[in-house]
Amino acid sequence: AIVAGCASSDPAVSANSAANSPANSPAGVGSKPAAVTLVTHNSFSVDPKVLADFEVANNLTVTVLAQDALANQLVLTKDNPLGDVSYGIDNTFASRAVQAGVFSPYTSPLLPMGSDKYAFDADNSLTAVDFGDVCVNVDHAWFSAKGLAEPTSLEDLIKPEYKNLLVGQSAATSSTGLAFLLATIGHSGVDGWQKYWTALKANGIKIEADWESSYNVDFSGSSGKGDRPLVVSYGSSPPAEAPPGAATAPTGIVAGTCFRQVEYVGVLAGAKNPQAAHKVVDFMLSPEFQAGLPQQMYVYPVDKATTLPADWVKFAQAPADTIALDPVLISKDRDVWIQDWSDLVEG
Amino acid sequence: MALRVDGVSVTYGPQVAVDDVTLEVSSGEILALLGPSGCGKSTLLRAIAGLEPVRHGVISYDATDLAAIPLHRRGFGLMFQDGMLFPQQNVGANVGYGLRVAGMNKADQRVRVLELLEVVGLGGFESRQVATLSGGQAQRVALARALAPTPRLMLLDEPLAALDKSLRESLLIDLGSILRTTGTSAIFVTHDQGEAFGIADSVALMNDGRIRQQGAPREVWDNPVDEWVARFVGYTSVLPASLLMPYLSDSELRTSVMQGGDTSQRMALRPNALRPDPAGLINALVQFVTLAPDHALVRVDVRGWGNMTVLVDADSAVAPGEHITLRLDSAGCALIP
Amino acid sequence: MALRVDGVSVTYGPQVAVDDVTLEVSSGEILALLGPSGCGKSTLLRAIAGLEPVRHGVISYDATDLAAIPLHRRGFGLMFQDGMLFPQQNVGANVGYGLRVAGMNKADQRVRVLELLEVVGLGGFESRQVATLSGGQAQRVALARALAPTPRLMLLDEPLAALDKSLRESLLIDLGSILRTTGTSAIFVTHDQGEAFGIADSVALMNDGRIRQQGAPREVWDNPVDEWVARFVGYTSVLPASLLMPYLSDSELRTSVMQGGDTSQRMALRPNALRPDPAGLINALVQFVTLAPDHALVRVDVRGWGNMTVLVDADSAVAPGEHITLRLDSAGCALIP
Amino acid sequence: MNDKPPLRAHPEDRVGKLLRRMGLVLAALIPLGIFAAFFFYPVVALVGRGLVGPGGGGPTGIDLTGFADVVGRPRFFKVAWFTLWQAAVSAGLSVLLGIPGAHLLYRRSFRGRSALRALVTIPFVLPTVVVGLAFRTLFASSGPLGSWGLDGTVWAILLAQVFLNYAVVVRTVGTTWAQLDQRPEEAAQALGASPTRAFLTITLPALGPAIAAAGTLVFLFCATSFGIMVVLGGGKFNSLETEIFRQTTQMLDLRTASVLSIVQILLVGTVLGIAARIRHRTESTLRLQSHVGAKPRVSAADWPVVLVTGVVVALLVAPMVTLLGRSLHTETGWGFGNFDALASTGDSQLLIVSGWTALGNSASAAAIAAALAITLGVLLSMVLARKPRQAAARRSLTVLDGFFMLPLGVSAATVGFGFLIALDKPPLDFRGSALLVPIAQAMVATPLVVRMILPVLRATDDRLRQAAGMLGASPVRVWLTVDLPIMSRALAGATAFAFAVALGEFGATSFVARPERITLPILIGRLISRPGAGNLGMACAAAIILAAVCAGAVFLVDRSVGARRGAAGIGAF
Ligand SMILES: Nc1ncnc2c1ncn2[C@@H]1O[C@H](COP(=O)(O)OP(=O)(O)OP(=O)(O)O)[C@@H](O)[C@H]1O
Ligand SMILES: Nc1ncnc2c1ncn2[C@@H]1O[C@H](COP(=O)(O)OP(=O)(O)OP(=O)(O)O)[C@@H](O)[C@H]1O
Ligand SMILES: Cc1ncc(C[n+]2csc(CCO)c2C)c(N)n1
Ligand SMILES: [Mg+2]
Ligand SMILES: [Mg+2]
Repeated sequence: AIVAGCASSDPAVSANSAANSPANSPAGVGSKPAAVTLVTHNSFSVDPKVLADFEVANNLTVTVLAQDALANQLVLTKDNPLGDVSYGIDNTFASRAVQAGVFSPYTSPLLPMGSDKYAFDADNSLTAVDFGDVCVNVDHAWFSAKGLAEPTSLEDLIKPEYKNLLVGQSAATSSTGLAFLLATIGHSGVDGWQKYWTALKANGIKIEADWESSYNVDFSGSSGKGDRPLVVSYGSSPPAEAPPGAATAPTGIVAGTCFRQVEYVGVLAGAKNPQAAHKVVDFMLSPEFQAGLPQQMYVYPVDKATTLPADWVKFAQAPADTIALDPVLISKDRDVWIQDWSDLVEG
Repeated sequence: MALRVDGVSVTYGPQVAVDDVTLEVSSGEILALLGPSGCGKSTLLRAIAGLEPVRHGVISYDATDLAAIPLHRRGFGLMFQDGMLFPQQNVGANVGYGLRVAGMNKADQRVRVLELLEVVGLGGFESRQVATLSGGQAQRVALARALAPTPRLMLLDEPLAALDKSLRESLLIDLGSILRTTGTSAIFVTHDQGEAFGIADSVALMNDGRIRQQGAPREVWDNPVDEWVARFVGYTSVLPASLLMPYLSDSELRTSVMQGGDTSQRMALRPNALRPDPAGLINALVQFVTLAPDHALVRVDVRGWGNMTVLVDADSAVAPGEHITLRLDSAGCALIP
Repeated sequence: MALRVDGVSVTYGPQVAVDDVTLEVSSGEILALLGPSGCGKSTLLRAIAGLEPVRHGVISYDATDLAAIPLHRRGFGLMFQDGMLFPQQNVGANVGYGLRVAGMNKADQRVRVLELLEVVGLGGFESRQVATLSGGQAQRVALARALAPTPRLMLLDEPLAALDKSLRESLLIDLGSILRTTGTSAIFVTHDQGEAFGIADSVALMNDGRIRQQGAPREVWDNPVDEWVARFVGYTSVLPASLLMPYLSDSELRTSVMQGGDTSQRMALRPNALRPDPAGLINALVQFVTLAPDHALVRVDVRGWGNMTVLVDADSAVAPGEHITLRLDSAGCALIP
Repeated sequence: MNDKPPLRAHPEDRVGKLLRRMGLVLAALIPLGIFAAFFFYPVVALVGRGLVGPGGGGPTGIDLTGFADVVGRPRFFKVAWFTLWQAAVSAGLSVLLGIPGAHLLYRRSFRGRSALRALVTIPFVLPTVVVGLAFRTLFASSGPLGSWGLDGTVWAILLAQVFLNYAVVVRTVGTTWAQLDQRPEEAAQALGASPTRAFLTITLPALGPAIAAAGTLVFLFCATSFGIMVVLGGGKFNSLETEIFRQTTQMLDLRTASVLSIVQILLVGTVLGIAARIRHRTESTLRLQSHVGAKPRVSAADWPVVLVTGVVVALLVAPMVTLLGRSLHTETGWGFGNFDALASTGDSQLLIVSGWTALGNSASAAAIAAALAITLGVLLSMVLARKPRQAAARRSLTVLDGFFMLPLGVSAATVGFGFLIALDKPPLDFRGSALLVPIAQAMVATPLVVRMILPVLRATDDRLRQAAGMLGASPVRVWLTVDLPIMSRALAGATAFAFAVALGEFGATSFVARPERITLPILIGRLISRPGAGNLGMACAAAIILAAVCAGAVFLVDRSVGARRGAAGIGAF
């Protein structure tokens, strides 16, 4: 009751609060909007107008709960879930939550719009909404100034000419760090990645615990003007570095190093309002929501038909061949990998 | 009977600070409490105030056991030995504290505060910060603060100790008249026996946690119950009465010594018991002379008696090594039972 | 000349607490500083110790200006009026503080601490927490602490105020002999004129920030320089000398009054200046009697003179309303220049 | 005649006695209840999850094998030891540097003192991630102080922690020091002790409880610091806190996390116990005086203190200047573009609310949290300041004292997760409630309030209270007219501090803040985790705003307390 009460007082999120006139309410539902709670991560963002339209159209009040460490929270609270529907869990953590029985399957009628390509499982426990890549980013200016060719693959990164140029993150504490580890595992195989990392380490990779520090301080292509021209970051980072109106971004991605992260939405088992939860899933696959994803959250919409913003077209073409890893495999071995990685690289 | 302290003991851990004390202060009476440093005077006052838990015994006021009455409802005033002014309030606010608490109206408060400051000789000090007061000024503020709410029983712990003689004398008179006109009972601790004499209706002498003697000042001074009391109230020597008998001129005292009949009876002498007298029968050798503003004390050796102290006029010229003769003046003698 | 205070003033904001004071204390001399509450005694001591900035004037010791010497290097001992014991340290540690600072070895420290505690009558107290001391005990610890490092100049602010008479007397004797055997100069503030008389080589009377008179005790008592000093040292009335002349028997005093020749000359009288005498020529009406342990003060009215105080023996029976005759005793008289 | 009514035992005396007793019990029970509900219960619930049943799942009883497992790992000892020593060294350094600062800022007067006091308080509220980045920027080999070679070393961590906590020492020690009677120190000097020696032997022990309190706080902050450890530790330096975070969020290994949490609580508890002992041993009734005349002005003799403080302030200012530089640096040159961008919800649509709205959220949450923390802290201090005669009662107070410090020593992740699983049912159905943010903030601010007020209350001579009681003041009145004024200075300081803490709180808030009610630190955290100079610039601008608001609040409180000192005493005509 407290949740709903507070939510309805805030126009930014529950735009429907004032719009409960009979004219706006579908017949038979009654004038009072139903409440639905969306549990998501701290980076969740939606155009308030788009959300308001959705609420009015469906006579719903959406309460957004943004939480750190989403996967773990969902698992911990599965007996008395925080809300009805959750967005934001990704393929590195999804299977853990699904196995714990956090989600109740739902097949959206809008699936064919492209989401099926990233389907998590046959039951549709989760529905893919968007994806992004974690890639090595490169500072173009640095390489051209040095007259050195930019690396193009993971293999390049262990070559002597690229010694001491890369900064990454700890797989144990950072999600980009983990994604990059998974990329190397996808590339070198479950047996070969340790050899690759040994070489990477010998070639002077610098590891920070967090993305913020490595990108903002060590990377030469960011405003921090650090001394490393290669950084493990998001595929969507380069547009953010382009000054307004620039024709090219000062940074780019090393296409062969990308690991694809898919973000899902799912209906929480034990939802108080599953119907509304289903509507939220549908909403996230809707063209209106999908179109806002690049601007709002720096990710690619799963719906191929979505038109990307101009600077994305210019700077941030999604790499064609990304490294992918079976979520089930990830879920099974991730902890061991992290442990081994930690022993190998940090220990 | 206003205050009754009945078999009261107060202990600090193993140490007994107040030991089975019984005391009475009747309504309107002023009791002076005297005793050496550390004998338990402050502790007794604190116990009566309700600040120190009583180990044994009962303290009652108007026949009401005080144990059940919280200290702020007792209506007693207590002036601490070291003032304990509220550091964050100025002089006026300190003095007016009890009045504010009692809900007196502002204008009356002001009148009373100014009046009391005038009494203690601190007119014009009301807005001074207490940290800037001299020792004696702070003590006077504490006194004024304790007096302001006209408590039914005042407990004063050396209220005038830090003051010079003339101020002490004038304040003593004011204090006495304030207490008497308001019919306030009081117990006050003092080291100054003149002070005790000056305003007390009754004095209690305390030693080692116990009351050794209580009575009217004259009574106590003239008839100390034991050697300790005698010495404490200013008798400088105690000798077997038999030794002094031959020199006693006063018939009354002679008679009472005779009546006692007891050879172990002793007599206490003040410095004024021995007077230089060319016709005196007591031969003494002057050892040294201590001058005071208006008299001198001469330490003499009397064969068979030992060292004695003799009061002489300030201008009488005696010098160490001189032989003088003395007579015994019964005014300075007291028989110890 | 050990200490020289030369034209020193100390101010607190607009208030002048010490006003152009000049004082001298020669080596080994004990100076008693007397004055009413708030007159600036503690402030003067603090200024000499180096705790209060001097507004004007110079304080020097052995001809060295002290201005540049920080207080801890002056080698002066200071006993604060309210003890200022270190609350975190026990009695022994408090007393031994100055010894530790001076780097004395542990064993010697212990010996000296125990010795001093014995002197102040607190043997066995060395491991007591200071918060558990009685007022007088705390004061004695403070005294022992100040004495321990045998400073070259002791500044004592009412060292014996909180003590009973007999303890005060015995401590005064000990204090005097400690100071004299170590040749220590000292300034001590006291409210007890007997005390000042007892050990001081010299007394200084202070009022309103100024030194009104300095000299040997006898000298000051016998020859007060003005009416204020006279009253402060115990003269109870001041009258035109011409009024008293007829009753003066003492030739010396008569002569000096005559020599003065000045009709505006005044004479100060102590209570012992007027003595009940059946043959006396002064007629007085008894107003009231104040008893003290070994004497009585009688307030009388003498026609033309006003109220006078008369010292009588404790046992002489005079009652208010009675007419008595008095004679003038030159021992209690002083001519004011 | 005396017009007092006859003295009779009233029935209400009994009630009064009962009420007084109960009042104390209530004063203890209210905070106890709130802490139980919003701290202990959630933490126990979460830790319990990790220990009940295999893998923290099933209901098959308590499973303690995790301990052997976790404690058996060599990494465990490394991490535990590092946690302890780095926190101890940071606390030691902060105390060492903070004491001269407290002297200069609270015992001396000079122009701009209030401003300087506010300035040194700023670092405390800066989000740790921002601080971490500022230090890395300074120390990175390409940075202004790169030549010092501190990047990636433990020194960077220690310095950043001192940077954050200098104000804790300065303020906690300073507020006590400001009221300390200097005459015992004078007495020591009169006995031949040099000023240094007098300070070391007399003043320092008198400040002991305050120093111990400050040291304890800094130790706790550093033992549980997360942002600094992550940003500056670079994964090489791991503390129990980062390890717990890693186990809960990356490994989803609740069992290990629980074991680590328990270890953390035990270690922290042990240190708290030791600190409480030190505090107790050094505690004594001090002569505290409010409203003494003006403090002496800085003089030539103060040069060592001025020197040390000058160096420290320079070190404090350097990272702040870095931040300021970043906030003013935009893609189009120098200017206030980042601040303007904050005012809108941003081009990126990243911000659901504008910087100003977030600031408003922060301020209102912090105000509620500060009010709550002050209320609870004062209630607790009243109880803890008592000096009962019975040894048993004294011991239980000591335990209680340590108990309420625990919120500072428990991982924010543990508390945050605990909230989620524990506060999900009526009457504690608080998940997602807007009140949860200030409550969470109050849980960490309350111990701070207690630590700042308690030394002053404990040092107050009981006889002052007794004097008031003898003048007829009821216990409540005694408290209002004696205790309250005496602690007013510390209380004002604590209020400013509690507000600052709440303003800057990130850990627990990040678990419970609702998107539309996000606070400025959360907003900063979000901005900083995005690429692009604009976002970083906006994050720095937001941090500057946070700093300015904090400094402003602290400045105002300091000034208002300072101004009151000159006025006539409380209750004067
Ligand atoms: N810090 C201060 N600020 C302002 N006035 C002060 C301060 N300290 C003392 N005074 C005033 O200066 C005068 C002298 O004070 P001092 O303490 O020297 O007096 P004293 O002679 O020692 O008196 P007492 O015998 O009462 O101790 C007093 O009137 C006192 O009120
Ligand atoms: N808190 C305490 N703990 C232990 N002993 C104490 C405590 N308070 C006082 N005492 C001791 O109890 C005895 C009586 O102390 P009290 O203060 O009553 O003495 P007093 O008669 O007032 O002495 P003074 O004239 O010196 O003030 C003293 O020996 C003192 O040391
Ligand atoms: C090393 C270290 N890290 C963080 C903070 C910031 N901080 C401010 S208040 C508070 C208490 C709980 O939020 C904390 C931890 C600090 N001072 N020291
Ligand atoms: Mg006493
Ligand atoms: Mg004085």
